[in-house]
Amino acid sequence: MPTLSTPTLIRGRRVVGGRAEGEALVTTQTISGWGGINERDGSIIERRHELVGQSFAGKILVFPGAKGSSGWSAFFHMTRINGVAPAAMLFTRTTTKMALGAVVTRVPAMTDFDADIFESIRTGDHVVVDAEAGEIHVTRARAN
Amino acid sequence: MPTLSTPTLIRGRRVVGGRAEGEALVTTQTISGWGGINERDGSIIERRHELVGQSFAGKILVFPGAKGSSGWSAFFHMTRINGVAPAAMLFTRTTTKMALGAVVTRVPAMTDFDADIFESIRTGDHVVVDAEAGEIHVTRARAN
Amino acid sequence: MQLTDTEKAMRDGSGGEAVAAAMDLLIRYGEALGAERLVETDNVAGAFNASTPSVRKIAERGMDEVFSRLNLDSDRTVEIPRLAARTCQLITGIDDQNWALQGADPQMIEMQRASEAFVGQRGVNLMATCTPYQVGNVPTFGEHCAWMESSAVVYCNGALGGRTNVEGKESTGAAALTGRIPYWGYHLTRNRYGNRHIRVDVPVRSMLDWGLLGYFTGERVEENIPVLEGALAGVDLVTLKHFGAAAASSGGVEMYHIPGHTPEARSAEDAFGPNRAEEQHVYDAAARKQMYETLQSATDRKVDFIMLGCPHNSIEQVGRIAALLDGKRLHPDVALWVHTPRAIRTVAERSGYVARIEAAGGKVMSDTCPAISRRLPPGVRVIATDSAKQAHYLPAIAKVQGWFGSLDACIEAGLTGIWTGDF
Amino acid sequence: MQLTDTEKAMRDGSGGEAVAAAMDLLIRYGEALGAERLVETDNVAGAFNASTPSVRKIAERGMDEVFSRLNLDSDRTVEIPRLAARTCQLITGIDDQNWALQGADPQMIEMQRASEAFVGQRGVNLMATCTPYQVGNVPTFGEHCAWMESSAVVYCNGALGGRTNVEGKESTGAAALTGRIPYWGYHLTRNRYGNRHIRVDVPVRSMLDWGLLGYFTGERVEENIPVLEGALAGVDLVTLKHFGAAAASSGGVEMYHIPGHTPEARSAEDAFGPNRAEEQHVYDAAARKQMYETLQSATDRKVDFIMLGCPHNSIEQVGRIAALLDGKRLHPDVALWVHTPRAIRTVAERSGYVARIEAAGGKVMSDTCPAISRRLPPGVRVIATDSAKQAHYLPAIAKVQGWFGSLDACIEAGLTGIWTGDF
Ligand code: F3S
Ligand code: F3S
Repeated sequence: MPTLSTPTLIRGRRVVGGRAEGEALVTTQTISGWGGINERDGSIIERRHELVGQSFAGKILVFPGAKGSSGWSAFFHMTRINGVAPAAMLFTRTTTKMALGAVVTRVPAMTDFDADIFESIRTGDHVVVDAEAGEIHVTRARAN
Repeated sequence: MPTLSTPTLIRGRRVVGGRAEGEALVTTQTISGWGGINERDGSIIERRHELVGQSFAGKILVFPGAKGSSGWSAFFHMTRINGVAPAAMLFTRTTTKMALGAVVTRVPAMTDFDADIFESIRTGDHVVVDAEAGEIHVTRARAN
Repeated sequence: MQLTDTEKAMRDGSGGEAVAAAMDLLIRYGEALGAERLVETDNVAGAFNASTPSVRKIAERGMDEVFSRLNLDSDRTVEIPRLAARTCQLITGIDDQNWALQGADPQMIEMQRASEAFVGQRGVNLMATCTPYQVGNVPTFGEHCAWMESSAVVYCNGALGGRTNVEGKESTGAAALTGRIPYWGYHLTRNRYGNRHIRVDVPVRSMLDWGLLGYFTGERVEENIPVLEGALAGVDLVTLKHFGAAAASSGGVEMYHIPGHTPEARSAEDAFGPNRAEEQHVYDAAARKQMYETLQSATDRKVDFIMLGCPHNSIEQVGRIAALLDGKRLHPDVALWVHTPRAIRTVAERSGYVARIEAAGGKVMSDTCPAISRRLPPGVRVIATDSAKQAHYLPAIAKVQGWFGSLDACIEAGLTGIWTGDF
Repeated sequence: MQLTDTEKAMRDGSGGEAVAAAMDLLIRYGEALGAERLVETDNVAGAFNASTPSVRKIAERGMDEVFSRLNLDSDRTVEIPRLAARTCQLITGIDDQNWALQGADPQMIEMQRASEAFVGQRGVNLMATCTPYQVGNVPTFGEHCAWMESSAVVYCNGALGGRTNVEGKESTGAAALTGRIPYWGYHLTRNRYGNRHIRVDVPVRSMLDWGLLGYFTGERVEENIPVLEGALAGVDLVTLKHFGAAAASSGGVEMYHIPGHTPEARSAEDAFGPNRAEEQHVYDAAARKQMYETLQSATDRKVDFIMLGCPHNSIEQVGRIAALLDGKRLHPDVALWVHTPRAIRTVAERSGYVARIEAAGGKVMSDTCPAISRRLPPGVRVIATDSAKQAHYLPAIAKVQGWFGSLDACIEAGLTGIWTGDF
């Protein structure tokens, strides 16, 4: 578990390579593309979602994975085109929608972690994603 | 085996009830409806058939059964409408085409015999078909 | 034959006269077969419209009479109500759009349309094709159906795992009114296992390959149930459609198994069930060549007419023809007709395929085919086709010479006017 | 991920730039999944045309760019050649015939048509429906496919025994150019066995019943593979189409088994294979009622719009609606749209169904649907539908209230303007 000073290291599998860092946005609910997000501002729009109204633009998005229609990848692809994609994607359920979506969003993405990322990362924590090395480093935010 | 004087009795299953008698027309080749018979004069028209050119109108037709398209019953149905149906149908292979064709031709018909009808009946023999009783009586023609 | 209380009530008039006549026919038919009972069906495919000269006299007396006499074998004309089962029209006699090109009489197309209005009003879905499974009538696994058309029956049973026998005009009429058909033959699991084995030693992949294999299969196994194993590739709706139609034409195959590719054949063992293969056949290069030669009934290499689409072509097949003809012109002495269901023609028009075929001089035809309609362009003496079934039937029916080969060979002949074939 | 020599050659440019870009995407995608290798596919169903406002700017720069950016995720515009695999267009954004009724901009329909001409030229069969299996694209048992559209995927896998994952716009573009897709997920037999059991204690037979069961199934099993047993009747294409679409909407079901009715389920034991049911769920009268209530998102009983046909209706469903509306008139305040593939509309016109629906004031629509197009008649506040999927999605998308129920309840509401429902 991350403490205030020492980053926690979690290992996982590279899905899309690269390196990114930023503030985490964490949800234990899957996210829909069509009807789930606004691809123009990167916000969650699904009425019953715990993150409704919040934007993942530039955030390290930590979530179980994709839900909903087969247009999922196309919606996240659009967030990149519109400059509001997440900075990285960390997910736990590998599906074709999720994998393709990560690939076409072209942000570092990882899965198959050796720890429970929903326990280890909270919204606001600082996360460094090094997909090439298969590592993420989590620094607990003071407020957390 | 039928002899000149004593009719041979063969038992079988009733397919369409009734009684008929007449001259046998025997073939060991299945008969087609579409492309196989001329429904206006009851003749076999299939080029390679051993009975090509011969008419079954009013005859006791002895054959293995139906071949060819699903319009089989409709073609034999037409022979009845045109007054050139066989007098009865004795066959060995029960199929939906054959059974329906016998039903809509509305002539006595039998199958599942206790003897080989192709051995026991020759073209020209006199045959009495009593489908209700499940019996056929074959009298060998002098020429046979 | 046992009847349920509902069936007895239908027989006794609870559903009206037409239903009673239908049940009477089904009872006589079931007893003729030796069936134990009837089975419920909600999927009927038959021939309900009036589209041939032989029907004209009856049609003049009204469409209730056409149905009563020809679809129910009833001497008394009964009023035909809305059909109980889901029912569709298979192939018909006249192309509703291209009837003039076919040389059909305007009175005949009027009769066909009037009969279609009558049966459409009663719930017959006017697909007008031998391939209802290409137009949305796709039986699910185990679904009890009552279909005419041998190429459709073998597709239903073999490729889809649906269950139907080869029904006739009268039994489908009765099934449509009652939702019943005799529980016999392919409706029973125990009758669906394989009993013949075909070992395929030469690669089979193309449409031509599958048609030749089908023709061989039917010749060897007749009405038995083959299990095919070996160098088989390219299995899909189009190749199985051709394979089954060929096997149903040369023999009377109504069911088959291709382990891994048909739903009742996870393996050969699965396909045979409790049976053993009573006969083994080997399909090798020599057999393939022999089938190819058997399907030729022509000597004159100068070709007048190319028939494509038997059974009716899929959209993908029409697209392939459009691509092959794109930017080219057919030989002036050759007519080329591509047959596809009318519904699929809509997709072909939208995809630009019809325009490309017509620009080359070809025609896209629907609703019927030359073997059924007996109509070809005038003066045709020598045909070529990529269909084993059409090659088997059309020459005798239309009194023409016939070449058979691949689509490429047919297109080549269309462009040059001369048949050179595939070997 | 292992590549064959042919695949390496494609990656390295042997098939041209577009094929190389496609293979590059497939490699990245396959590695993202952790797939061992690719598998050959000759059956791709995706979204290739340009039909939404968001695409307009790209379309102005040409259709090669639309495909390159949106179907290949390529920043560089590559020239799109004829597609390697058999490919069809799923649902699109605008009804080609009724675009004005939808309130679509004439420029948009011109763009859609221009893009269709472009992709049609390259071999995309323009079916324009979420139900390609109703228009002749019927995968055979075991056929490897690459399809978008969750309701089509679950139909392919469950009802037909075909094999596809839920693909996306970009992966289907790549598959169409290369004839390859990652060998992962449902392409492997071991991933297709059931792992959840649903015991059905209340009779399920009608469209309404099957939709409610589907919605329950998806809610309970999410993305797992249910095996359903119990009081199940009326299984056919129409009920399975609705069931699967509902389960794919409430959950993410991509595969299911109904012993005796789906090809990979001769029995429950067969369906589970080496797995055990990790969870058991019971569907009883209380669950059914609860699902019915969950699918309602309306309070106002005065209805403006009836949406029928999600997934797109079969010909038989259109016929049933025509029979229910025959000789009647819809309430003047209610619009009723029946959605069916354009190809099937052809059959519906010929069978007299469209005339009967239009005489009542209804419209038969094709190519799209309100949830996808986001277009409804103007001023609609309260909708009613017989589709669990449409009831799940449309209210949020179109910001309307929604009632859900049987076809009969929907027709009743269409005639009276008031929703009374089924309970
Ligand atoms: S009806 Fe169809 S199967 Fe061939 S003979 Fe005519 S195209
Ligand atoms: S695309 Fe088809 S599945 Fe329903 S939401 Fe639209 S009708």
